[in-house]
Amino acid sequence: MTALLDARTAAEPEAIGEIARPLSIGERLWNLGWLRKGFLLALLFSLWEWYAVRLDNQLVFPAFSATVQALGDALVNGGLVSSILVSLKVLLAGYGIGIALAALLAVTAIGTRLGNDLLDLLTAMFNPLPAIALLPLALLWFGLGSGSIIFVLVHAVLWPVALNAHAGFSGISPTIRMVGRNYGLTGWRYARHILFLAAFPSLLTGLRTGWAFAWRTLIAAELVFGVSSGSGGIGWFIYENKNQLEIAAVFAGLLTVILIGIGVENLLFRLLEQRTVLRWGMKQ
Amino acid sequence: MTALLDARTAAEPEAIGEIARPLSIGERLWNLGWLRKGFLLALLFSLWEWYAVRLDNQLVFPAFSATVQALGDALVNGGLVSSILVSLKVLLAGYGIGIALAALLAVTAIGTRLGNDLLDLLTAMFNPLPAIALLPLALLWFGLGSGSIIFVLVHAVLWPVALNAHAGFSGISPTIRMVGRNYGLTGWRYARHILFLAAFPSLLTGLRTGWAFAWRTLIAAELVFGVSSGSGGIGWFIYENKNQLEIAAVFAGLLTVILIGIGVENLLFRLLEQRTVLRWGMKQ
Amino acid sequence: EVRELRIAKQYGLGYLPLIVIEEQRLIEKHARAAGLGDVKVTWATLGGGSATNDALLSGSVDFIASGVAPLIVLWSKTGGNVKGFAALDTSPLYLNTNNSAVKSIRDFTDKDRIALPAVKVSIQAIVLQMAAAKAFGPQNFDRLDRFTVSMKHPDAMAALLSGKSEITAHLTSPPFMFQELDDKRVRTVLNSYDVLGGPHTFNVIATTKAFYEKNPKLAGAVLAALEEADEYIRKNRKAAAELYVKASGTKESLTDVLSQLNNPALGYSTTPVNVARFANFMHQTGTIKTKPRDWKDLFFTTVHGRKGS
Amino acid sequence: MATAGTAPLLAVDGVTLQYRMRGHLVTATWRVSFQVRRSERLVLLGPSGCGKSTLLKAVGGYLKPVEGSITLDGKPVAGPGPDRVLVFQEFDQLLPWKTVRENVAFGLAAGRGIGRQEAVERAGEAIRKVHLEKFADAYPHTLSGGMKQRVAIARCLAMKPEIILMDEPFAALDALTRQRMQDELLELWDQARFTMIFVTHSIEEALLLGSRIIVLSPHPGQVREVLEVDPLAGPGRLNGADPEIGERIRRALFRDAAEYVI
Amino acid sequence: MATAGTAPLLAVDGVTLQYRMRGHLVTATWRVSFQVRRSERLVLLGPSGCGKSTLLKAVGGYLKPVEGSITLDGKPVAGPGPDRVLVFQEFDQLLPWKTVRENVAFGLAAGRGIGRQEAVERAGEAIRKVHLEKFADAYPHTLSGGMKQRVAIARCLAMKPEIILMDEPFAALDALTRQRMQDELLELWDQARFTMIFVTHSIEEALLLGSRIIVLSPHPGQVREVLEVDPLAGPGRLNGADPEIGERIRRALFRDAAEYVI
Ligand SMILES: Nc1ncnc2c1ncn2[C@@H]1O[C@H](COP(=O)(O)OP(=O)(O)OP(=O)(O)O)[C@@H](O)[C@H]1O
Ligand SMILES: Nc1ncnc2c1ncn2[C@@H]1O[C@H](COP(=O)(O)OP(=O)(O)OP(=O)(O)O)[C@@H](O)[C@H]1O
Ligand SMILES: O=[N+]([O-])[O-]
Ligand SMILES: [Mg+2]
Ligand SMILES: [Mg+2]
Repeated sequence: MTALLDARTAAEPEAIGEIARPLSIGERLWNLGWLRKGFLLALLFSLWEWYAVRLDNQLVFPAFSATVQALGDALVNGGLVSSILVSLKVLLAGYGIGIALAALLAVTAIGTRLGNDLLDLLTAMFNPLPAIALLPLALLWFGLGSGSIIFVLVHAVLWPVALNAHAGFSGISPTIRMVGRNYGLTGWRYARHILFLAAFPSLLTGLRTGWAFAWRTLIAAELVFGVSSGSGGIGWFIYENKNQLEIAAVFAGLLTVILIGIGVENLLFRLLEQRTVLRWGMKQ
Repeated sequence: MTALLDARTAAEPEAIGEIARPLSIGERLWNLGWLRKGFLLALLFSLWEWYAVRLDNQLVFPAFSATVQALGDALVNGGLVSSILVSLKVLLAGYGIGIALAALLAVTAIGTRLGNDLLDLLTAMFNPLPAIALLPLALLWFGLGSGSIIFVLVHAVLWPVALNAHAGFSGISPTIRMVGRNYGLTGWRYARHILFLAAFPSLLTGLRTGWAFAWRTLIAAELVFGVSSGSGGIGWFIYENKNQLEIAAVFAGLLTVILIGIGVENLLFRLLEQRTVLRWGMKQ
Repeated sequence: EVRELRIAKQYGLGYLPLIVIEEQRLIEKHARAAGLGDVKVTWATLGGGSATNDALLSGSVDFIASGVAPLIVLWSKTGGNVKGFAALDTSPLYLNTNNSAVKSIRDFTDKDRIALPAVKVSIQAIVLQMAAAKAFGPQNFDRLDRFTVSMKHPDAMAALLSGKSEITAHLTSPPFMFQELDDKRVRTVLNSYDVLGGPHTFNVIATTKAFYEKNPKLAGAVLAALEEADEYIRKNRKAAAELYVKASGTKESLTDVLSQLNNPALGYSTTPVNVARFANFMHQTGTIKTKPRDWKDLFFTTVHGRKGS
Repeated sequence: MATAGTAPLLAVDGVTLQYRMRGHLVTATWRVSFQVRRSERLVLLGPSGCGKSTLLKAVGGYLKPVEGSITLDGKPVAGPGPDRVLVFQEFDQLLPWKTVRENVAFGLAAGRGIGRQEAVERAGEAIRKVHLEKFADAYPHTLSGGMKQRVAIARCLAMKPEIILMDEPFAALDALTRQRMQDELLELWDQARFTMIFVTHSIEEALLLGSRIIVLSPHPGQVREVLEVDPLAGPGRLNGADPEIGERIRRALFRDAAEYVI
Repeated sequence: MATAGTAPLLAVDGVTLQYRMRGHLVTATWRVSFQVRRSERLVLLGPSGCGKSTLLKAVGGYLKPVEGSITLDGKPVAGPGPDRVLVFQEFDQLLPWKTVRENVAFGLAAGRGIGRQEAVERAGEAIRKVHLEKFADAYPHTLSGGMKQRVAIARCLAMKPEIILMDEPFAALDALTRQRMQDELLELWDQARFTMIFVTHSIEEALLLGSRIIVLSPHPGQVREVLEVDPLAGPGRLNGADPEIGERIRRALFRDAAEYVI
């Protein structure tokens, strides 16, 4: 983009160019985010291995190596792949619905005083309730199966996302709000074109928190709701193996969750962040 | 504060004063936040009562009136008061430690690139893990009892709070950061005087989310860690009553959580918000 | 009568008859024989007793498999609207310990912790209270309660076997109690059969009065299926073990499963045994408010003709 | 105060504006009245903190007067709308998630209902007028203060609203750029004859751009002086402004500061 | 370029400043060199976007040159510090969680290590100097643009730093307030003889305040002209600035725009 380098400059316009400070190989490697993270990850896994070996209690805390082996096993023979797919399907449904409802609630809350009170109240009431509290209602309304799990997931996602969205909306600079209104934008158009974008840093945090809590809840809920028609998810995989004291497999299930978490963070959220708030200078 | 009304004004300075538009009684009542919220709350509770009566299945979803009665009973005879105290004590410990660690992590992350990567990685890895995943380690390190529960609570609080804190820090306007640095502030002094205050709206959201998840986790954890009978908290109270199919008492336990939630939201967070970000114009 | 039957089972070898029924489609077969045509049977496996209760009470399933003690609580709290339909299995429960100083339940001290699935209302908790009443006198039935800790079987087993936790004893059921005994440090200090003076039912099948009364033929088909499955297991131990290993996806070896099935203390029968003893004890200690007249009070008429107790 | 002839487009009548704070009120303007005729270029002059921005926001529809009324074409102003486009005093008025071009085009598309394609074209034109064509694809946070304000000006002018409300739009610009922008504005006015309220603190700028100048008193703002710059003279480069009117403005502005009367 | 005599306090030597963006670089200034002697009042003049703010931030220690060096008292500038206090161009430079008084006092307490009590007192004094005593207990978001900037100026002056770096501090002020602030500043300089780099876009202001004036070229900024306003004349009210120097500045600034050469 040397086009940006204006030709109107006083002397020797050609001379004005990119000045790259030479970086040492070490610096250049260190600048690679995935390398730094890979390094940290290797460190954490080594720590795990070392501690487990020192502890020498495979029934409580199996070694990383044993876990990886169990993971390989489970992926090849143990049906872990299908468990992952089952879990992901339910998870995405719950996550999606939760986000949509959160958006609706937050937009209502920013638009009307009663909506604001309602969000305040509902969040204060329901956010601290554990998923098990919803179990009876979930069963009443959705019966056994993924309907109930999705319901519980929505509960896990909805409140933190709505909280972050609402806080994000409320923190938008008055000038930006006024600019939005100046275009005659109201209701959903105003929300879509102004609120959601101006509050994007907060929304991202909400999405991240919601994602994590959807996982936590999914795994817990799959134990409670069990399996019907033979297709359990990762939670059930963990539960079954725990019952058989296949602790390495249990940790393989958890490692799966961890790896999916790292993947989603780096391939989805981080990328999204880079293409939005970082590019827009809304975050350093 | 008529002192603000400058005497330098052109004509009749005495005439310049407060012009209060007269409000109707209805408007004035509607302006009272607690009245609006009380109204909404009454509405929600009526809805509960109505639905439960229509459903007529006290073992799955007892009526609000039955729940209130069970709550009164439990408060007077059932030892709910001591359960509340036990829970609150553990909760506050976990919440406090979680927040402190989150602050440490977030400050490190904002200060160094490796710290940033570490926070990214740890959050992506651990945030999606359910509390049960920590069970073996908790038992190993802290044994039965509140130590383990606190450990699990810290896990519940730490990641969402750190996530919000870090997002808040990253979103601080460059000008404010530069002003802070201009005073020669670095390290913890910089964090304390600039970062924490400039990111306060995000921190508040983090504290709210963390608080809610501490509760959720506490209740779940008290079941899992099965405190030796006698000294249990609200989670234990719910669990015991659920096992004995005293469903009204179960809902009384949940109602307690809801009421504490409303209380903390309105007496703590809302007040804090009013005295900080709202007064500072950082939130509308 | 309904065209679809929904049954919730739990995890483990105790539910083997249900697995046989599911795999061999025995209910479908007997329903057809009873002239009900094609009945669809839906199976769910749930992770715990509390979820099972909720599933039945919310109308999400028609039959559940449940422990004896939770059934008694259900019966009491619903005023008899939920009752046992048939017994499922007979099995002893062992109290295992890794503390060499403990020879009998009298030797537990404040340093010991006894893990069991749910204090007060699990069958394990009742057995322990019954043992305490025997050892220390009826009024001291809860003397050991302060040593008890609620833990899921696998967690408790891992804790006991690791030998480094506060958990020094575990009152548990198959297969965990056998697996624990594979460790040389672990011994049994209490057997529930000794406490009750003989075998007792461990799990039962339960349903609601409404369902039972509205679907008499289907109930008959379920009972017939249960009987056939029990018969099948008795006669084809090996095949039943193979079926279990295949259907449950367990990693236990066939030999292990078979040796458990061959244990004479374990059995599968629809006849309730010693259920009234539990109910009476639970009434004495105040865990339930109503006292059943006899064991038949706790069950539908399906099994009233048996020599139960 | 209304001059005979055309009916006023905008009537500000006895308007008091207040900010309600916890525990007290801040009065920004006190019973301010003036009228703006169609195609008039009204300049507001006044000391820092006297309520110029507040007044402009009230005309924009963002603030309701606690006393008095603001009517547009006879109808009370109910809220903000794209018929009155504001250039704010603040530097953060660009949408950070849009490039310079998108910022300008979005105003056209959202506020004026112009098709995407045409909006982008007209945006390009407006950006050229403020000499930012090299930065058309840059995001606002990479612009200097003056560049940001020029984008806001381009956005406003491109929208061709009935009424333009500008709050010290040129304050962050250097002398040359400022002169260019002033010329651009007058040229545009010559073509489109929009109505404009323009806040500035430069007396020279007021004389150059205004067809009428209102001088406000210090906080809380009241109308102190209304000066008609002969509108018939039309816009055009007043080389070193009319000294007599300049003198009157200075007297009105500096009345409270004896030592500064020039 | 250095004038003989006292050693320069600040030396900017061949400084190129760049912003690294995704995919490309933006060069803000190109090989800029100048020196500032102790107690000098250097004014930076230049077109919008030419890199004045960037240069000031580099001197403040917020940006590292990609080429060249900035040395203070012979030592390279390593980072920001309270010896060089900046008044930023942006309106959001006050800490929103502190009142006007606290903002000023905090600068003194944190940056200068002055005790709470004394800091508050000195803050009150500074606030009086910018005529905001009535708003001492107001929070920044309740202030007008010009009022905010005056608080920032008060904060900077109260801190009495060795070097003052001001980025268009008076741009949002009306003529009277501006004049007052200019006088205040010169008076203070007379007492404290601090060193100052002052960015402005007003030629009059440059002539009034500067002991030396540097004119920068358009983007990317290069030094185009250095004008020594006779420093021996000292500060004082230049009624209608030296016409000859003004002319030279105008020529330097307007060189690229033939139609505007005045
Ligand atoms: N959001 C607000 N809340 C409370 N008071 C405010 C707010 N905005 C402005 N004020 C007060 O209203 C008065 C007028 O402010 P306004 O911004 O209209 O002044 P102004 O004439 O535009 O000044 P400037 O030339 O400095 O921009 C000031 O006393 C200010 O303190
Ligand atoms: N944060 C940033 N990221 C990328 N580029 C920037 C950034 N800040 C400024 N620039 C670019 O650097 C150049 C110089 O900007 P700077 O703010 O220093 O100009 P300025 O001389 O202060 O202008 P003005 O008088 O308008 O304030 C501009 O081209 C601008 O686009
Ligand atoms: O901004 N002024 O140059 O007045
Ligand atoms: Mg203003
Ligand atoms: Mg600048």
